[in-house]
Amino acid sequence: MDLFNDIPFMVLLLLVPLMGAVFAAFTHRNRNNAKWVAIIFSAVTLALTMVYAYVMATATVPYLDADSWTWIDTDYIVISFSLYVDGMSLLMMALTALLVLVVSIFSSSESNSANTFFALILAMEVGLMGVYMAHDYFLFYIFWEVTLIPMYFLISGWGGPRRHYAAIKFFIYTHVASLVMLIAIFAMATEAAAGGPLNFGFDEVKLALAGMDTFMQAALFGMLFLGFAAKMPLVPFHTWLPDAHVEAPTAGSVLLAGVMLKMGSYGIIRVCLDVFPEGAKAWQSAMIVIALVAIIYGAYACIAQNDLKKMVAFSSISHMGMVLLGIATLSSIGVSFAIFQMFAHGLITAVLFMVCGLVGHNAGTREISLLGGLAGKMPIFAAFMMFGFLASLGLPGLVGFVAEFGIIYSFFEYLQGTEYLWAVMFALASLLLTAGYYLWAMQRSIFGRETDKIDLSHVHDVSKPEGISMGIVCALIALFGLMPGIVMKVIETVQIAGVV
Amino acid sequence: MVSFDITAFIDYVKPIAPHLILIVAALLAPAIGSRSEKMTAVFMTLAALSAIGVTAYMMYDGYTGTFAGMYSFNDFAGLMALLFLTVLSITSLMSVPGTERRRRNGEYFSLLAIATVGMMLVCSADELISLFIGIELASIMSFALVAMKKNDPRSSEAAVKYLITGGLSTALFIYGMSLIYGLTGTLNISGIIDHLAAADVTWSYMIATVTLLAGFGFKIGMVPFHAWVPDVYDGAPTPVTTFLAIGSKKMGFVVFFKIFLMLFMASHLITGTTHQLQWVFAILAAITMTVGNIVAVSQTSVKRMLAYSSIAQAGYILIVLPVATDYAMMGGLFYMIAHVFMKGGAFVVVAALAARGVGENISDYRGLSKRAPLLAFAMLLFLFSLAGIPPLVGFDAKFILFSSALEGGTWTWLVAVAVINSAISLYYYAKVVKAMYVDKGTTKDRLKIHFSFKVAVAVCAVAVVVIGVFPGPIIDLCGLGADAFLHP
Amino acid sequence: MIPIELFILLSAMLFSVGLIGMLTKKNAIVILMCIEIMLNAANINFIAFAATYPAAPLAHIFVITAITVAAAEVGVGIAILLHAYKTRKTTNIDELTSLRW
Amino acid sequence: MVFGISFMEYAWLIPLFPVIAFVVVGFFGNKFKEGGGAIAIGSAVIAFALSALVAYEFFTGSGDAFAPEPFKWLAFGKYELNFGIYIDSLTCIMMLFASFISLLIFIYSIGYMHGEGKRKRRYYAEIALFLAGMLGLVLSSNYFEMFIFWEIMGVCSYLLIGFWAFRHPEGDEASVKAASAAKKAFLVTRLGDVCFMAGLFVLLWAFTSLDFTVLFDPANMATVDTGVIMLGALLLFGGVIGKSAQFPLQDWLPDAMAGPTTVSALIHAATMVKAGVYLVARSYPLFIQSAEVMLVVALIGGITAFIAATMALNNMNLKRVLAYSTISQLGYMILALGAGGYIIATEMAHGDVEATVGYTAGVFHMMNHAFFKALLFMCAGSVIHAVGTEDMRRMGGLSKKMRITSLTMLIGCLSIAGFPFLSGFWSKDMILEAVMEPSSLGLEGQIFMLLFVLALITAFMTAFYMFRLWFLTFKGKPRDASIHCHGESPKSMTMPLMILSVFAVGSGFLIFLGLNDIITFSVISGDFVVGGHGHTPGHILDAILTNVWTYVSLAVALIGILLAYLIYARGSLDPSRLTASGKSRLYRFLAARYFFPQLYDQISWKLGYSVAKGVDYVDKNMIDGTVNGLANSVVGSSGSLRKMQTGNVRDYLMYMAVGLISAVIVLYVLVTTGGL
Repeated sequence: MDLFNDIPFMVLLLLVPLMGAVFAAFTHRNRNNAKWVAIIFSAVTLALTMVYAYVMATATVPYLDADSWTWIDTDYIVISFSLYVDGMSLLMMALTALLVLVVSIFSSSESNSANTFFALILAMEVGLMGVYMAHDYFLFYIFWEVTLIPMYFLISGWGGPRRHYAAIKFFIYTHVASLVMLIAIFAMATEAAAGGPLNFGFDEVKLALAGMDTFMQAALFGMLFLGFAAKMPLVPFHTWLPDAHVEAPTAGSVLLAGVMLKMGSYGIIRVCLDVFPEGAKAWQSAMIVIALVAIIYGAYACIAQNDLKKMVAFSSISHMGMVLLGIATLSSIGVSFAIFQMFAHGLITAVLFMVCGLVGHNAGTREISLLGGLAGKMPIFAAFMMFGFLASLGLPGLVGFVAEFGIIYSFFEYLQGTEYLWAVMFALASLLLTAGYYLWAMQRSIFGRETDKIDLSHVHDVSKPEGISMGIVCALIALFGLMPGIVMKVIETVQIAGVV
Repeated sequence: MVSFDITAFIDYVKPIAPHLILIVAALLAPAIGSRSEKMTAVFMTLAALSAIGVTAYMMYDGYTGTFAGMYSFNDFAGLMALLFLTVLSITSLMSVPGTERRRRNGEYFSLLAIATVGMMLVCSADELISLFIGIELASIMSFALVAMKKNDPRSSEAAVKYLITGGLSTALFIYGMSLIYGLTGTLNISGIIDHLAAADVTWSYMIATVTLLAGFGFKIGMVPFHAWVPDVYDGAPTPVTTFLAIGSKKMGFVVFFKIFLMLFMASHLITGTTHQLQWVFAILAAITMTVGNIVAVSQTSVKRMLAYSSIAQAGYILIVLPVATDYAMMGGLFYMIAHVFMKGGAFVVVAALAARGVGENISDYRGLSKRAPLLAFAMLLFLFSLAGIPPLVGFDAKFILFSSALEGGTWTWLVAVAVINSAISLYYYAKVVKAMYVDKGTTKDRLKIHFSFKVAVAVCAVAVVVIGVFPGPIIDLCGLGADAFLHP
Repeated sequence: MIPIELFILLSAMLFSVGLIGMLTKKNAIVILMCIEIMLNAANINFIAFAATYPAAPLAHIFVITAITVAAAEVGVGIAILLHAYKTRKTTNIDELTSLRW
Repeated sequence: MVFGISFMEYAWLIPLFPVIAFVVVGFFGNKFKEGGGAIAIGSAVIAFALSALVAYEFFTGSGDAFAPEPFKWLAFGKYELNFGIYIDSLTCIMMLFASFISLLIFIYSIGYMHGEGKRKRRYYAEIALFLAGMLGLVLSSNYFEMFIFWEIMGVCSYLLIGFWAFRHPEGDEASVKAASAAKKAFLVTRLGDVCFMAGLFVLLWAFTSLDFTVLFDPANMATVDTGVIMLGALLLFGGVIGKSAQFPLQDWLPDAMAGPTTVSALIHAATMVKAGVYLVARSYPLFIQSAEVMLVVALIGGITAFIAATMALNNMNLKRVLAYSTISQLGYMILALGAGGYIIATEMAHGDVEATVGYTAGVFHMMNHAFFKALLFMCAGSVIHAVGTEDMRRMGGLSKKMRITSLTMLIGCLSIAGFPFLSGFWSKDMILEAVMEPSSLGLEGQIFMLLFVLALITAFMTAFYMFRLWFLTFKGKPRDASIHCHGESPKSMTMPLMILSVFAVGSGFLIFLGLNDIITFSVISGDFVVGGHGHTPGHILDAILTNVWTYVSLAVALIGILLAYLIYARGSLDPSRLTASGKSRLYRFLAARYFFPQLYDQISWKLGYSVAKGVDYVDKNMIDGTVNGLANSVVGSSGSLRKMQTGNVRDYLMYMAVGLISAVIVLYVLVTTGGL
């Protein structure tokens, strides 16, 4: 449709949530206006994203859009406000837009400084959208860091009892990782500039570094990888995550696990693989080992957790390990399914964290040992929890299964003809462990004896906004699980240099 | 008959025209001050602004010239003059509500103006003598300024400490200058550079340069010559602290650039290798930023924390010296400009709060976001900018400065140290932010902030954001300055 | 003619005396005097070197300037010490340690 | 073509109706009477009717497998995963009996689940999905699709076994047990599923497709290394072991009795566990590529049949005994399929042309078992419904109060025990014959001889424990006064019993009415057709009636029945004499299920929780400890560095002097060494 073709979608997708954030911030603190501002603006953003997706799908070159404005043009440094959207970006943006809307609905009963709360959520959306669109390292880094601040405030302002510790740990830990990445970006730009002005454009840097020798590629790949790995997060750079999640408010957790972690894997695919194909090969084995360690380690850590939310947090580590496993195969199948898994995990983990938030809020505790038999009092909640857990453990017919099947298959294919075929067992074993901890947690929390350790007399079931928000995501989980082709069609168009 | 040629006279004094404006203002200030302190402050601000206008016009005009063979005006001097004049206007603005000084005294503004003149003279000095005069002018005025809180024992203690350590620094660099003169036989700075760049590093060379280094290192708060900084910043009246932090420190850097940066670049041209002093500077830079940041972590007073953070920031700017490229010089200038607004803004906020009886401890800032939302938000911007969070100016500054250091690969480790420090710094900045935004305060009373503070804060906040988002023009300006400085 | 090394030695000794005095004395006024000694060490250097570089007479100007500046500095310094004495009743710098850490 | 419509084209509707029922009941069930039970039943009726039409169309057609162009579900790289339908005789039989028995169970549920209140909605939704899963599985045109339905059934069984995982009518203890049983069922079968998935990987990699039409094409098969196929087949069989509760993963099934009895009937008779057997039958073309695989299959089947039967001997729980018997009978089926496949595999290698009855026997027994096991479970359900306990020691003398139930259950017992001319008799003897067939083949022949002996002993034990069950329940005097029998169950429950008992008696005769032609498997090897036809009804009858082993097995079964009668009905033999009053080691060994539960627990504890605790320790203390340690060291050094700022200006001067001197020294070192 020509109607939509002239709309500057990319800029609007940054501006609309930004405007929303400003509006929300200026609504009255004690009235309920902020949530409507948040819901409306995030809904508009989502609608824009959907229209944009439609426009991109019907474009002559499907799923590819780029635009660039000169921003800083000096003798020493050249930076452009460069945006670029391909299938992977689009998916992540759609996920962001969706989850922001969902958490806005979910948290609509938030009454503690609601204006700031929703402003932060929308500000977060700006940052996330920016990260997934930026095509200039300067811009990319800016948005990357911008996401930290709202999250820091969300955790430290609306979090649990140890929120200050968790928030500052999150902030500094991920900031350090970003800075490591920043050094790598400097090094890349300096290397690419070769004495001329530093140009931070993705394409310019990639072009200039094309003939770089393997050692330098591997070194820069390693530094960037370190930055991204802490974001994903991969073992052993993960310890900020469980703390952050345990203390974060539900909206924060959903966005953190749903889309923020994906920034790491997005970066690995977009930057590491694309710019340093040789470096990727040099790091391939290491990446595989790290991925497997993360998968197994995360799953085992889940088993030992007593806090439901902490368990879900560790499960994120395990599942993001799965993403890296797909990436590490350096095959188009692996990377495609890694992107798929990013999308799938974003949806699933949103439900999981909403469920955890609900149990914490409604039952007053998330300690599994204090819970039990909740399904009797909260049947709808139990159904959502079961759905989320089953989706996360890779139940066929739901979106998580497709991703895991594809990733493990790509890994299996990669191992063919090597003597390490047995390594696929670790990936498969994780499926079993994952099922184990989820089922065990359900057995102890919602099934069995109705707990007498907490007062269940005032416990109520899922409220309407909560049900709607979780229902939307659950429906999508089932939809994309049954028809993964929709997503795959988008992913197929993604072109990454280091992938065969 | 001696005819007085007015145009010839104007041409003659044109290189020091901005200075003259300030000197005249300084002479008039006590007269006005006896009537109304508020008026003096406004007068001094206007004087600074008019000097800014003159300087800007001269730069726009592309004017270069030399006064008495001692002071030359070029883009660099103009840029730095603009910087110091901005500092002066911010300081004057925040001195309007003189709650920290009991008596009306216009001489306070005179001292500020004269100190600024001294700093500006340093920037345009071509000779060691003019350099020395400029430094001493600024220093002696600063000694007096620190003692301005007349009945406050802390103020006088700070002044004593500043005086004694400052005296030692004066003695050190003047002794160093004498040795340099002995080595080179000239007091002209470019002559000295030419001599030193070609000379072998002998014992006297070493002692001469190191005493200079120590003497000027004192000014910028370089570790281990930094120990006065926290005490003096803490004890001095907050406007003076601001002046010292964002003004007189820059003067120290200008001297470093004039002598050492030029020396390194000249020596690099001749020998093609890294000068040994560059390593000394690199080590000192690393130590400076590390000590500054680490000690800042455990501070409970905002002012003192900002003082340590000043030390750390000086450590970052010191990166320019070992790297010694055009790009690094530009980055250093950019960082100094950024520092004026972010650190200046932070101090203005502290002063504004102190003026309304809010203490200087971090715990006193609890719940500030409810009591003074805009001020708290501005403080948040300044602190995050200092921490290097995009898209604020502090980030751009670090981005440029750190990225400059990677060329050649020699100083990558220094960037790594800087980056780790930057992460540590986030901790103590965030502590204040947390107190303001997350913690619940004991009271929710709104704070009425004086108008002139508002103006000063607004100027700084706007600068922090606007330059942060559109650094291009300032980068160009710094590039011009660096070019004029390095390739006269 | 007296060899220049002796002048340098003298100035170095003066400088050291001043430095050591600064490090060991407690009375602020004595410390100010030590600073003066160190400044004078530099002045001696200038004059001595000026003799070897007759082509560059600016050194004398430097010395005169330095003396003037030192006088100003001492003036301000004494004022500050008086001020301190007024508020703290001491010029012993070991007792001026309320600003620390 | 029926009514001019090709129903085979629309076979995909068969699982769709139960899915629709699942959605409708799941969301709106409470708006209907009985929690939407009628909708579930309706969907089963439609599914059965459609199945019948499709089957009719198929059997009147050419007999070639019907596999229309599948829907391209997901394409990646050179691979394609499809969704489609694949109809052959096996599919038809499976979907017919699955939908039919499910339909009966659904109807039975109306009575059995009447008292469940609002939870009925959940129940009917889940069993509808369960049925959909089974029908989807049998109609699948490829392994991937099959795997999806396989897992859907798995999750349904999880939900249904755990139906009473909270607010159990018998109290909290039972809830806890149900929750644990559900988890165990899911996890143990998931272990098999993971193998299945690995098998999918192997096959997908080897064939670049998982469609049966591609995989079973001899031309494609020839291009793939036999070892790869063997690996794939073994991994698929791993899935079977989990799903069909074969040794060593059999232990989840007895625990799964924690669910409602209808669910047990559904799982054991019509769906779920049959899926495993179906998978073996479906994958015959792959499995027969290697005799070794078939030997493994037969061995696992034989061992399972035997040990499960032994466990049933001394169990006192009505449903558990039936559960063990299910495992045992599944073992039989697997054994038959394995033995038959072994013959085909070796014959293909040698080029001999000979018929085998193994495939037919296995599938035939699966069908018969579906009927009589459904009957048995529903009878047991009727009993439990009436007396409110599953403990046989507290029952007794129920035949007077529950005439229909006791009579139909007797028919079921006779059938499973292999009483002549009931359905179980025919299929069991065919199995024994099938196991006997390869026993003439060298070394492996001896293994099959052993398996045959095991199967024979199993037949004896089956007869014994089934009648032990029947006598304990229905004969003698009531042993527990506190148990009050409500009398016969309602019509909705007894009707299905009577219908099923007809089938339990008569389904065996189908083999003489053309079923033998339908259940055949043949493969073309070189110029020969191996396996397939040659079993005319007369041949089968002849083979069974003239075979001496038929009479031996019959005698063995009769002895078993007699023994049970003597011990539990007449009381002339005291069982405690045999078991040393339950204290003998063997007795305890059997009662403890060969210590399998402990083994599972130990493994999951050691490999799961202990390692997890270790990981958690490492995470908290080492990894996070390092992070916090770094942070603390910064804060700590801050605290100490800060003390340098003493406030005394003389110290400051000292720092400056020291700094000056050190700077000179550093510079000197740098100069003399020529820089770093």
